[in-house]
Amino acid sequence: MKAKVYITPKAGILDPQGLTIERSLPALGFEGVTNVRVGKYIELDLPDGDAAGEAVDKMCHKLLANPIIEDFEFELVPE
Amino acid sequence: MKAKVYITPKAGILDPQGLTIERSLPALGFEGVTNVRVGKYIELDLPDGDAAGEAVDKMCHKLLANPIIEDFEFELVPE
Amino acid sequence: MSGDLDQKTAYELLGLKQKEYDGICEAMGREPNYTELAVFSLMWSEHCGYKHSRPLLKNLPTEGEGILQGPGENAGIIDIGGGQAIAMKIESHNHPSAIEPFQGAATGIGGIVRDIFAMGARPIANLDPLHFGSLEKARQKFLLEGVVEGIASYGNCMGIPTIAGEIHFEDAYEGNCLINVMCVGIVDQDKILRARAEGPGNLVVLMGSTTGRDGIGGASILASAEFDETAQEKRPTVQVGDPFTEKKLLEACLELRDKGLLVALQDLGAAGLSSSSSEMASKGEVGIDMDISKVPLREQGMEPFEIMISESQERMLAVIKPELEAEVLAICDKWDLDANVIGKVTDTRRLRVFLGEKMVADMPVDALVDEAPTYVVPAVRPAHEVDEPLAEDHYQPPSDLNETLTTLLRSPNICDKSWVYRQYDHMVQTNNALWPGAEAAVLRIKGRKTGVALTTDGNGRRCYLDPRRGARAAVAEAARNLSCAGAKPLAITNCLNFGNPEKGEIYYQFQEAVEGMAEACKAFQTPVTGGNVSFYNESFGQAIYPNPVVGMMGLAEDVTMIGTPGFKDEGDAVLLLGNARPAVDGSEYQSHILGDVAGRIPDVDLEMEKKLQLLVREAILEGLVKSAHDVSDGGLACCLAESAIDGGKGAVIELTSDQRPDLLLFGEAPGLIVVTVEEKYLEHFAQLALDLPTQVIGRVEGERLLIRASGADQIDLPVAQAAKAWGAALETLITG
Amino acid sequence: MAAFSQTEVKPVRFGVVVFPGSNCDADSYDAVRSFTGADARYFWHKDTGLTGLDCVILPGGFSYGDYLRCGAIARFSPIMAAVKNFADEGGLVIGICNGFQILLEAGMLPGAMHQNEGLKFVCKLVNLRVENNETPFTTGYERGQVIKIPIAHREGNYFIDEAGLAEIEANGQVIVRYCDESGETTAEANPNGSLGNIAGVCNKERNVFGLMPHPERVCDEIVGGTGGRGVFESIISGVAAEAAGASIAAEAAGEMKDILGNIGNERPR
Ligand SMILES: Nc1ncnc2c1ncn2[C@@H]1O[C@H](COP(=O)(O)OP(=O)(O)O)[C@@H](O)[C@H]1O
Ligand SMILES: [Mg+2]
Repeated sequence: MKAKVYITPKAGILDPQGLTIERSLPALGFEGVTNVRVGKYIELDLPDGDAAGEAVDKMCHKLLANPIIEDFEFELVPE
Repeated sequence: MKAKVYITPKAGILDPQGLTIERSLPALGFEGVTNVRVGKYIELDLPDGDAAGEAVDKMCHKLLANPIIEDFEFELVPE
Repeated sequence: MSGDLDQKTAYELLGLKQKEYDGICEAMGREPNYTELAVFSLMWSEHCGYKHSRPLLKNLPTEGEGILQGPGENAGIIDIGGGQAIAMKIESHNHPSAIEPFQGAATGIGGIVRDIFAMGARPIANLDPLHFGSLEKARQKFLLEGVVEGIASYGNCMGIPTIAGEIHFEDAYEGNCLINVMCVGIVDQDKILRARAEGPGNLVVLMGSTTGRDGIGGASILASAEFDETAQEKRPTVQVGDPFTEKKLLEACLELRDKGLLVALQDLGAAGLSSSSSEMASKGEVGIDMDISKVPLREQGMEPFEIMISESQERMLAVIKPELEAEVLAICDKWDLDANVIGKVTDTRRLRVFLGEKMVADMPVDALVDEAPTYVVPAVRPAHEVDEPLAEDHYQPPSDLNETLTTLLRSPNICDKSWVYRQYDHMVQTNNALWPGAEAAVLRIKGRKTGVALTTDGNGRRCYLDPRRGARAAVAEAARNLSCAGAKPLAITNCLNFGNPEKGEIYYQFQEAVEGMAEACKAFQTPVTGGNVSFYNESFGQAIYPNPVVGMMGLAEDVTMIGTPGFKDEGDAVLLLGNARPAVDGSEYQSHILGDVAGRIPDVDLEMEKKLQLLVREAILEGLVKSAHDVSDGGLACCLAESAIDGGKGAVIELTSDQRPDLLLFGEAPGLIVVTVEEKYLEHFAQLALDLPTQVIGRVEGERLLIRASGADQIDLPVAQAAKAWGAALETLITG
Repeated sequence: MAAFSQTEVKPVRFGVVVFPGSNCDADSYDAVRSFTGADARYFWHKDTGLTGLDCVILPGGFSYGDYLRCGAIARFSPIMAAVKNFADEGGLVIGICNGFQILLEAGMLPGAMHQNEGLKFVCKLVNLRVENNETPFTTGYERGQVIKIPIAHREGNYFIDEAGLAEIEANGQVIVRYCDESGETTAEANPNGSLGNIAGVCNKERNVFGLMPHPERVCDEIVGGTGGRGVFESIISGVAAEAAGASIAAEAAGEMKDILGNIGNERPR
């Protein structure tokens, strides 16, 4: 099955990339955009099974996200 | 409203990040994970209105994504 | 042949002419199948086949003392004594960078670095001569930012310092930026590798990244066709660089080299497997059989022709002895690299491609590599070229030369470039005896007293006005830069950036530039060790300025005795060496202040130039010279201002000349150098200079730059103010 | 001259770990070996033991391309377990740039890295103020001394949560901060947006040290300065002092071999 993982900067934590995007939007003609947060979106395929969710959760904890500065969520999509 | 933007490497384009993660997973005890693709996940708040969708689409084209090597999708979430 | 495409449509789509197709049929003794046709079309493209340049390139001097390898291999090699040698090569990535600046420039670095370690050399430096349109345009800023980040991301990750280069902005590059990249490596002479496949029965190993549909026809087709609206459709051919894989590839190849496990090594560049395998076979006068079902693929359902011409990055082809297979594969495995035996060397002199058991292509190697047709186009001198320089009263002089100087210091062509090189890791490998910003880069060689000096120079504007003189001047300037750093010029590599050579005027520019370069290289005894030709730099019929870019290397005898541009101590005498008469024609003053590009540039006096440079080098080595800086963009005034800014010291200068002050101060001519010498050594310096034209023009003094000419103060500028104008200009232009 | 010839002093032994993508491994190796009384060896990231060492260096570079996050993949390399054991037993570990990022990801040092505030790679000489000279890595400096060491990174924007910050400040774990020429830790002197201008921190026990600047790049006047020598001198003299008594050690660390004569181009593995 497929897992979709969303990694976001932790609330309240500085996001230099988001900030820069937010600042550059008005010059491109987009007014009023706020709270831009840039995170990661990871897709992967893994073997079907009951343990899949647990495996992805572990992967996120161990490797894909850094819990000091990032939150994560994921969903499993059967194919 | 809030926009959630998902940016992924275009099909067929090399994704060195995904590849490197994929190669490192077995050593961490995760076997059988394939097709790891790393993209971006961007959240932003923008003024409500009919034009919101169009604005986000434009933003993606112009700034958020690199349409030459990336695909993007987005959804609008009223708050 | 694939079903519904008739042969004529096929070869035309692949960019071949009827006559070329006939030539292929003749070489094959039959009509080629689709795979063969695709391979031929790339091997016979301008990019791989040098159709319009080969006859003229023969005029370049390529041999000389210390040249261990001239053109014909992946890079040139120059003896630097002590059993060591330098490998160097320059290449363009103009077209890919115009489409996707970050990845285009990044993969440019990747490609040129592979050329260097294909020779068995460890890369020690990258250089990046860049040319863009005016920064007033948002697109140009986007290109500049992307290109610089691309070079940074790839070079920094590889741990190769980007130590020098240049950046020019001219409207002529608006549709076609020039992204040239040069790599330099060091190798023990007994460990040099070459791309000669030898020994029938030996194995052919493909190492590195998987093969995808990247740049099917990418570099080749892109680099061989003019740019127009259809460029949009070519976008999917953009390739993504993977510097991490390349770093592993580099280390693996050098480990294989150290253990003596390689017969030959070759990178996969333009035309991918097709060119690398056939060129290796051609050099070794052998044949190669390949089974492309053994090529690890990144995408499903790839056709044989796609596998053969894919330009996926970060791949190398090695020839090894069969008994060493296990050992070679183990080293690749250690570096987490895919490596597969995909073929073997034969004595057939044919490139035969199999898909499992089935043969899908069978082509004569010599025809592929050496028999691309060449074209000589009748040269037409462009109408804008003139025989005479402009009269010295052609333009009205500006009223305030102080203002003119400040404006020139702010010119993006003259101002501080640290915004760029701060993004490059220019210190990794810890060899920099001179950091970026100086005349040339100088690297120490660990364990030795000697240093390697490097620079690149190209000036399209001057070449536009006179390509022969411009090319001569580019070589002379590169040599002058090395000499001012205290290093003796030894050899060059070159990147010839031009428009569409099928046009008489472009062909003329190319021919003149190559001949001019040849003349200067002979004079300086700096042979051409290799290079690259980039044609079709045109958009909507408008060509770039013809731009032969010179990458030069030299040796500093003693790396602790090198020249730097900054003024050092109060009271030191400022000397002007050389007697060239500055001219407005083709100068930055003309283009940036007067808004014109016209006239005829002064020619370089090669004999005088050589003597002056020798003088400067000797004086630096003897410790007589405290600073040395050549007069280049912006003329004498900018040269003095730059030395003042760099040293944080002012100067009082008095010039005697019959020339109008603005021309004297801002005009340009090759052959002028400013040095500072301590008062007590002036006599000693004069003895060294003999009858060469040198004059004391002032001394280092105070915190202002004061220049008197024609009996009046022309320039009176606090150094701090000059530094501010010069230092902030680029960043302001980009972010402001 | 030293009262003891070199052969009588046991050299201080450094181990330089090579990860795939490390690129300052050779620079660290060369720098260390330019000090009288020090020797160095490379360790491959798949090695599982670190024996006979006084100090482990995790060098700069782009381990695993810095893909995903800097240091995120390298910290799972087999050798990292050995590095952790080595540190737990009191061995000295210094992480430079990417090495610092690996130590953060591995949880051996507190905090995390963001991208630089300017979102660009920055390579330049910066001024650092030595905040604490009572660590094995900084005894060679004065407290408050301003030293010049280059940085070269894109992700060096140090972050730690409020509680964590209070704790490392209270414990004196902040070792160096970005500052101006006169030692003021101003915003302009902060090249990457690091919290509190923090450029380097150590663990509570003071035997694990990470910093973004590259001391190994400034150990020789010919390549731009000697501001980084103090780090290695501190380590060498400290180790030597423990082994052989303070007087010999100071001498051992103070001298430098002729760098041009001692360093080869090859990189032994
Ligand atoms: N302008 C030039 N001057 C001298 N030699 C050149 C020039 N352009 C190309 N060459 C030589 O022609 C050969 C083929 O070039 P190229 O196809 O660019 O090599 P590669 O595929 O290794 O990049 C090389 O040896 C190169 O040095
Ligand atoms: Mg090559």
